[in-house]
Amino acid sequence: MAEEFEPRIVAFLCKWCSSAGSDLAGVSRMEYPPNVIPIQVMCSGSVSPLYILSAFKKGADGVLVSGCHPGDCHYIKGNFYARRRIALVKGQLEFIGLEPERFQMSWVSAAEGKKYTEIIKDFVNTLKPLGPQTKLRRNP
Amino acid sequence: MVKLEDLKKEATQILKSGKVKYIIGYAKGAAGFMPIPAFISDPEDAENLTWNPACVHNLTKFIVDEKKRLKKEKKPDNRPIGIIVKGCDSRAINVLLQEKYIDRDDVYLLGVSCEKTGVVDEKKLAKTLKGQRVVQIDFEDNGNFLVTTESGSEKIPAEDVLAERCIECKANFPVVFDIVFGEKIKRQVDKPFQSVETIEALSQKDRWKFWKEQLDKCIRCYACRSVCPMCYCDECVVDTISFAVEPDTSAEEKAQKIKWIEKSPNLSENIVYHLTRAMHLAGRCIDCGECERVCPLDIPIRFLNKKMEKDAKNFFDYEVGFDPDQPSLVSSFKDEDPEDFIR
Amino acid sequence: MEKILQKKSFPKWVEKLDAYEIYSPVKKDNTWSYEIINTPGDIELDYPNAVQAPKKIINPQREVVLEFGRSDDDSLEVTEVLPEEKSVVIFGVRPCDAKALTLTDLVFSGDIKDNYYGKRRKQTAIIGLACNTPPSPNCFCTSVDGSPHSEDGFDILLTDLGDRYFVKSLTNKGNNLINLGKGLFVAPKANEKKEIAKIHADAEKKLKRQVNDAEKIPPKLKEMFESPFWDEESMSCLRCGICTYLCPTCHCFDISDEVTSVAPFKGYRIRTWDNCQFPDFTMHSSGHNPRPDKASRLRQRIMHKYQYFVECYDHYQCTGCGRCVSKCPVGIDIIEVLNKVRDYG
Amino acid sequence: MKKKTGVFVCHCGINIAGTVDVKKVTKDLAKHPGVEHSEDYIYMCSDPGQNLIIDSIKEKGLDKVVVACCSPTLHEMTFRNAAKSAGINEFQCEIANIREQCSWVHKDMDKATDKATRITRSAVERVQGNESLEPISIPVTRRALVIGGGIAGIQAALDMANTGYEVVLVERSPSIGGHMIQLSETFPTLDCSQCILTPKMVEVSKHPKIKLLTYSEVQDVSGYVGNFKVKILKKPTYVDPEKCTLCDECVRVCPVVTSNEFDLGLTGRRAIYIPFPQAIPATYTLDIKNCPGLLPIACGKCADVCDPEAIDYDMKPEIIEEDVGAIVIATGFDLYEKENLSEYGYGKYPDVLDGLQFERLCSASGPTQGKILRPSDHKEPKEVVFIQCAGSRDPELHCAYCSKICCMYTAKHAMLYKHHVHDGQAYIFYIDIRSGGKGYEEFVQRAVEEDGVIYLRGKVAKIFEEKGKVKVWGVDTLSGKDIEIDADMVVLATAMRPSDGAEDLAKKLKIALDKDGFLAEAHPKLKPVESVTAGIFLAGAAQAPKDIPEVVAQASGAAAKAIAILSQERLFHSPNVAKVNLNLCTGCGMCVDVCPYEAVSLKDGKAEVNEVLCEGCGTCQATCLRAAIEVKNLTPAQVHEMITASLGG
Ligand SMILES: Cc1cc2nc3c(=O)[nH]c(=O)nc-3n(C[C@H](O)[C@H](O)[C@H](O)COP(=O)(O)OP(=O)(O)OC[C@H]3O[C@@H](n4cnc5c(N)ncnc54)[C@H](O)[C@@H]3O)c2cc1C
Ligand SMILES: Cc1cc2nc3c(=O)[nH]c(=O)nc-3n(C[C@H](O)[C@H](O)[C@H](O)COP(=O)(O)OP(=O)(O)OC[C@H]3O[C@@H](n4cnc5c(N)ncnc54)[C@H](O)[C@@H]3O)c2cc1C
Ligand code: SF4
Ligand code: SF4
Ligand code: SF4
Ligand code: SF4
Ligand code: SF4
Ligand code: SF4
Repeated sequence: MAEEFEPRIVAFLCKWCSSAGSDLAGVSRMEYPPNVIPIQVMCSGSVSPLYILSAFKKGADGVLVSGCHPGDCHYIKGNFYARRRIALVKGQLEFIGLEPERFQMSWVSAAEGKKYTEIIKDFVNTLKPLGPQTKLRRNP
Repeated sequence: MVKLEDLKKEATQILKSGKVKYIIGYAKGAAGFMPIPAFISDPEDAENLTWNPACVHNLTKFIVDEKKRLKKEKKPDNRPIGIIVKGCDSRAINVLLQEKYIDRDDVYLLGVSCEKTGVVDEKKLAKTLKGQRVVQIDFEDNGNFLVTTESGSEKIPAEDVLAERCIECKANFPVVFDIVFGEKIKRQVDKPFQSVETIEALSQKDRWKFWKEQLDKCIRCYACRSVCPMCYCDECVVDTISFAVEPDTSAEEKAQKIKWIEKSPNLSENIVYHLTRAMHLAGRCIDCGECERVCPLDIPIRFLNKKMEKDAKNFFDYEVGFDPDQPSLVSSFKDEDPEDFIR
Repeated sequence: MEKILQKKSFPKWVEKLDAYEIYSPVKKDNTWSYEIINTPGDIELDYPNAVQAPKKIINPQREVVLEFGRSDDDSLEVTEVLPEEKSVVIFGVRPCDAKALTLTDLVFSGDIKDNYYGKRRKQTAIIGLACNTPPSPNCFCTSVDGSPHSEDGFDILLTDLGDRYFVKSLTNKGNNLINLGKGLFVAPKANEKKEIAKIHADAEKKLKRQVNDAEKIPPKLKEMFESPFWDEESMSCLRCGICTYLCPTCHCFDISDEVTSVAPFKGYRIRTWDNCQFPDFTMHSSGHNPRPDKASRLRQRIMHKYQYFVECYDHYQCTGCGRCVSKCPVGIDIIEVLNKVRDYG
Repeated sequence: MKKKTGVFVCHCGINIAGTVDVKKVTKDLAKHPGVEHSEDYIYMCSDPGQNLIIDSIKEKGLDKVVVACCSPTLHEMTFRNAAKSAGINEFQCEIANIREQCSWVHKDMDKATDKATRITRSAVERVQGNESLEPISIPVTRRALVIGGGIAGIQAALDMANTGYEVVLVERSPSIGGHMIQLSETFPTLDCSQCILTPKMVEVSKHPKIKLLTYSEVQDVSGYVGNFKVKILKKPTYVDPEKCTLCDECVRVCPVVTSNEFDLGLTGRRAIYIPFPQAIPATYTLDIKNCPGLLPIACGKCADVCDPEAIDYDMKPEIIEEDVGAIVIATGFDLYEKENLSEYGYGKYPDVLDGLQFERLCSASGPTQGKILRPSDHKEPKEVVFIQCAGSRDPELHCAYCSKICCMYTAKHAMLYKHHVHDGQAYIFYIDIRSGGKGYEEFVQRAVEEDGVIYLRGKVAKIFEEKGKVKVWGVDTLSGKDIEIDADMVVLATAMRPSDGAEDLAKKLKIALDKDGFLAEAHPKLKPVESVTAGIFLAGAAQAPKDIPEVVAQASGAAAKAIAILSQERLFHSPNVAKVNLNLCTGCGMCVDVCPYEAVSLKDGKAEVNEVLCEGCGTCQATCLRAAIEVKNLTPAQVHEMITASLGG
């Protein structure tokens, strides 16, 4: 029997809120699927579109960018720039026909460990029926 | 109507007076009806200038070239360059100003009106004329072109052969100029993003099918990048083809050069190239359509930029090239920017 | 071997070639390109020349040459990858593009043998189509020792006679292909031969563009290396790769390693086309670039084709296909440039 | 140079090892390109664990270290220090978080092990791109600047001066004291405002460490934390305070009468004046706008009578330059103008006052010597209506925010009124009563219970004058009844707004304003006294409406924050800052636009990063189209490798 498809997600987490939030999930021992590999960045504002495209190209089935809630950015306004940039990237990815579910953005505060686990759980669940992401994945 | 004679007179005059170093304009090509970019420094040669619906090129690209040349010169001649700009080209000038790539007095702008029409799409024209060879094409009154072929002249409604970007053009009259030729006649544009909407209307599967086929064709000749006046980076982030190695570039820097895409012209690499380019043109592309025109494989890459333009307008109420003093699209934000896509 | 094939029998012949991978010009959107076809009906021989020459089949833009990786015991494993063995037929090749292959042969199958090119070349049969009317307004093959019915580089050359093709086999490979369609071919009659000669002679007259006295160009170029001419001519050049990538004779390549995975360490060594119009083509790691500007790069393109290659191989490295003229976004016109060179000074 | 990375995988007892096959991770990482050494241990953070790292670095000549363990927030410093003590740069050590991010949240051993391996590989890739860095060290100018001499500025200046640091206090009006000096008595204790403030003002004027510059404004500020350069414009007062003996002769001869701002127009003053008797500095000011003119001297009467020859018409504006290490802004508030309130008669009725005017009426030093008399006819008002939220909490027409202190001072006003006019009746229209604060609720209760103040919940629709009365039309929303009061006087608790010029000053200091125009704090909860710019702190009503206890607390907080800087000879700043590749930068200025700290500027057409200001957020990095700016040790190149390692491909 074929093994169940396990999507692989890359999550760009800002250091001060989302990464701290996911740490909190850890400290609180909230279980969530292991399909996500976190990459801590200083601020969601530092996530370049190239990071996202690159992750898809290197085989990510889903990409998450997560930062502080608006107004809570450790760097005051980085997440506002991120919000604009990500909206544009998302538009383009959908325009070329990538499944919109594969690219997500969220606000997760340092206290929202639970929210983080829910986001990951839901993400994995929506990705499973989609199967592997092959569109942007590098051809051998 | 633009009076070519007036244009030539002004050109001769500013060349004679030394007001400009040279003029970038259009002149007749060696073969066929398509004009070629001309660089005129002798007042006598101003006679060669031409202006007609086949003047498709966005000449501002050559201002960028000039800037690059000047940077390398020891004793640069910093006199302004005269340049002929259409509506879209003039918006490119505004973006270059906005990005401080040029100063306003680096250029002397000879604006030309696209009248009520715009420029021609060579391929559409060929189709309409079913293979007859065009010798000359001119503006006519009332939104028509006068096309002279080997077998005679005929009037064609411009709409039938207009370049796509002209059909969706927001301002077919220069938005910035020092002197302008021709009248400002606004053409009604009801659906400025119709082309994009046709793609958006496709199902996600069909959109992918469409782009997969199109982007698979790309041979990465980079003509789309090379022709674009906004693609002026000395080194493009997505590949190393123009790695700006300078004598002081350290070994570390060379080693660190990231391979965001590989040299292989594979679909995945092509997509990253094209999407990155689109992202990098967000809020900067003024839709001169040159990238698409030059593509030897007829890949409709303008769609990607147009989509970006549409999102910028709809999400952020941002329009490109009208105001050289506005902050750029991605280096600004508003509190009320949409975030319904964020969880 | 010379034969006549009725057009209506043409598909039957193609059907017999089922052991081959068959390429033919195909119209995709608005452009023509050489693609693998599935049924004989897909072959279209009434076409202007394709945007990309069939060079892309024999010398593909990307070729894997090695596979490498680290094995479990940490040793490096390297495997050579050679082109797949198969028999290929390309239909509808124009004389300029076929001739171009003979020029590339000089480079890749001369003193130094390139296995990849050689193998593909050997397993591919080229079936041409004489140009009864020039496929492009900028064709100038007759100026560079070519002709619309040149046989150089072909295994078979077809000439369109309306309802029939005149089929001329030029190699054993060609003979074999014709033999596969036994019964479909008949011998040409004498009047047909005359008809063919006339068609060929007329075709030459239909060419609109030319470079007269091309033989004067190589010696002239030799003196023009330092000339300001190149600066003037290249003013509008965009340094894009269209002219060279589309040229059927350009063959420069680059080799790079593409690592596909760090753990386990894996990747490919690939060879891709390279392009003398790209600034990094000659970039030294020191930062010095001997061809620092587009003037020197345009000069290189012209010099290579009309001087260095002539010196080395006694041929122009240009077959007059006119692609670079038609496709250059800013109208840089090699015919014009050559005429100017000839008359320079 | 070949990299020699050491990987140290921690079991954390069974915290990690219980879910992650630590041995496998260690083994897999040993084979990772560039890894020279890979080892696991039960408690890496313990002394033996740290020694194991130190010894391996020394023995194997490792130049990079990855510790796969708990969150970097816990032990990054520990392991960096260990790496440092072994002789390699602390920034050559990175943490792979395989506990909070992995072992604690997963159960499946195989999958968790795979994930831990990926996380660790990613950290290895990152560390291999790290540069060795030293913290950026900045010398500190150990003096401070305080802008604004209200209670906030005074408190902050005194706190810093008393700790031993020199303070330059800049006040734009002729005297310090701010609004508090105008108040009569203060809630909740009803002690006399001037009595508690004047000693502090005197202390300021006498303090050897405080340089007081009144009648002065900050013109320009450059530099950065620890090293600000400030230009201050000192306007001429035309009176030499050294010579002036406060004899008041000049005032007596001055022919000009103009409105007295200290009494909010309830009285007049001369063109030469002392703002109020206790003014600091104790001297006169010649108000040049109202003086008939100096050149040629049109009047000159004051100079004629001044025996000590303190009056000098030739006094010129002066630019004073000061170097300071920290700045406290305490520019306070002004009241939202009655003139904006159409429903209350645009401030044109003399018996409709604002809160500060009422304070002056109650004040013993005020225009009526503390008797409450109405301005129009100097009669004692028997019915007074107080209206709260005049201009506050009205997002449509006026200020959206709550002015916070009005509930309290209105209660105070009603009480003070009753204490002066025992047979009077005070009415208060209110929306809500917000009396959060120590003793505040009790204070309001006292007003109701002891002083019989009638609280009417509702809004006043209209005020107009009729037959010597101020008619107030309103509704009591509790009873639903329309209310009409023939009042003798109406007092509006108008909203507090940022003081004039706050916006301009914020621009000069490159700090942000909030949506209401108050100075924005760096974080609403955790950095309430910091501005977004390092080294610039906020105190008092300039940041938000607040009362004196809060102002003083915040001022002391700001002072403490400033002292934290001034107390050091050098400041150390994280070296993970942005750097520019000048060969690639085209000077488009997008990074300049996005940087939240104004750390980037354009110089000769290229971006330049001020490393002291840069916080390393990387926003510029994602914005720059040319990859010409990147943050050290988390560069796009490193992230690219991290992505590759995370995905294995
Ligand atoms: C009617 C009323 C009654 C009140 N009653 C009470 C009470 O009973 N109890 C209580 O606790 N609080 C009361 N308050 C609140 C109290 O007045 C304030 O909390 C306090 O005065 C704020 O002090 P501050 O120093 O922040 O501002 P301010 O007192 O406004 O002082 C700011 C100072 O900065 C100066 N300044 C402004 N801009 C500049 C500049 N650009 N450069 C240099 N100097 C500048 C101003 O001239 C002023 O001297 C009352 C307020 C009002 C309006
Ligand atoms: C339900 C609720 C919701 C809230 N929501 C918000 C909100 O949304 N936003 C907001 O800004 N504020 C909110 N607050 C207020 C906020 O929680 C407090 O302002 C803040 O926690 C107070 O911090 P503290 O350090 O003064 O006191 P505490 O958090 O109480 O800390 C005091 C510490 O001292 C220790 N301690 C006590 N006595 C001793 C002793 N004798 N010796 C040694 N240690 C001792 C205690 O164990 C405790 O750890 C909320 C409060 C509550 C009750
Ligand atoms: S011009 Fe066309 S083929 Fe060339 S790189 Fe651009 S999209 Fe690809
Ligand atoms: S992206 Fe294309 S349409 Fe836009 S400015 Fe560049 S060349 Fe013109
Ligand atoms: S000559 Fe024309 S096609 Fe060739 S590089 Fe220059 S612009 Fe491109
Ligand atoms: S140089 Fe131009 S004309 Fe000659 S073969 Fe190449 S593409 Fe054709
Ligand atoms: S954004 Fe990039 S190119 Fe523009 S000024 Fe900043 S560093 Fe330079
Ligand atoms: S990293 Fe952040 S703080 Fe530093 S210069 Fe860039 S945007 Fe400014």
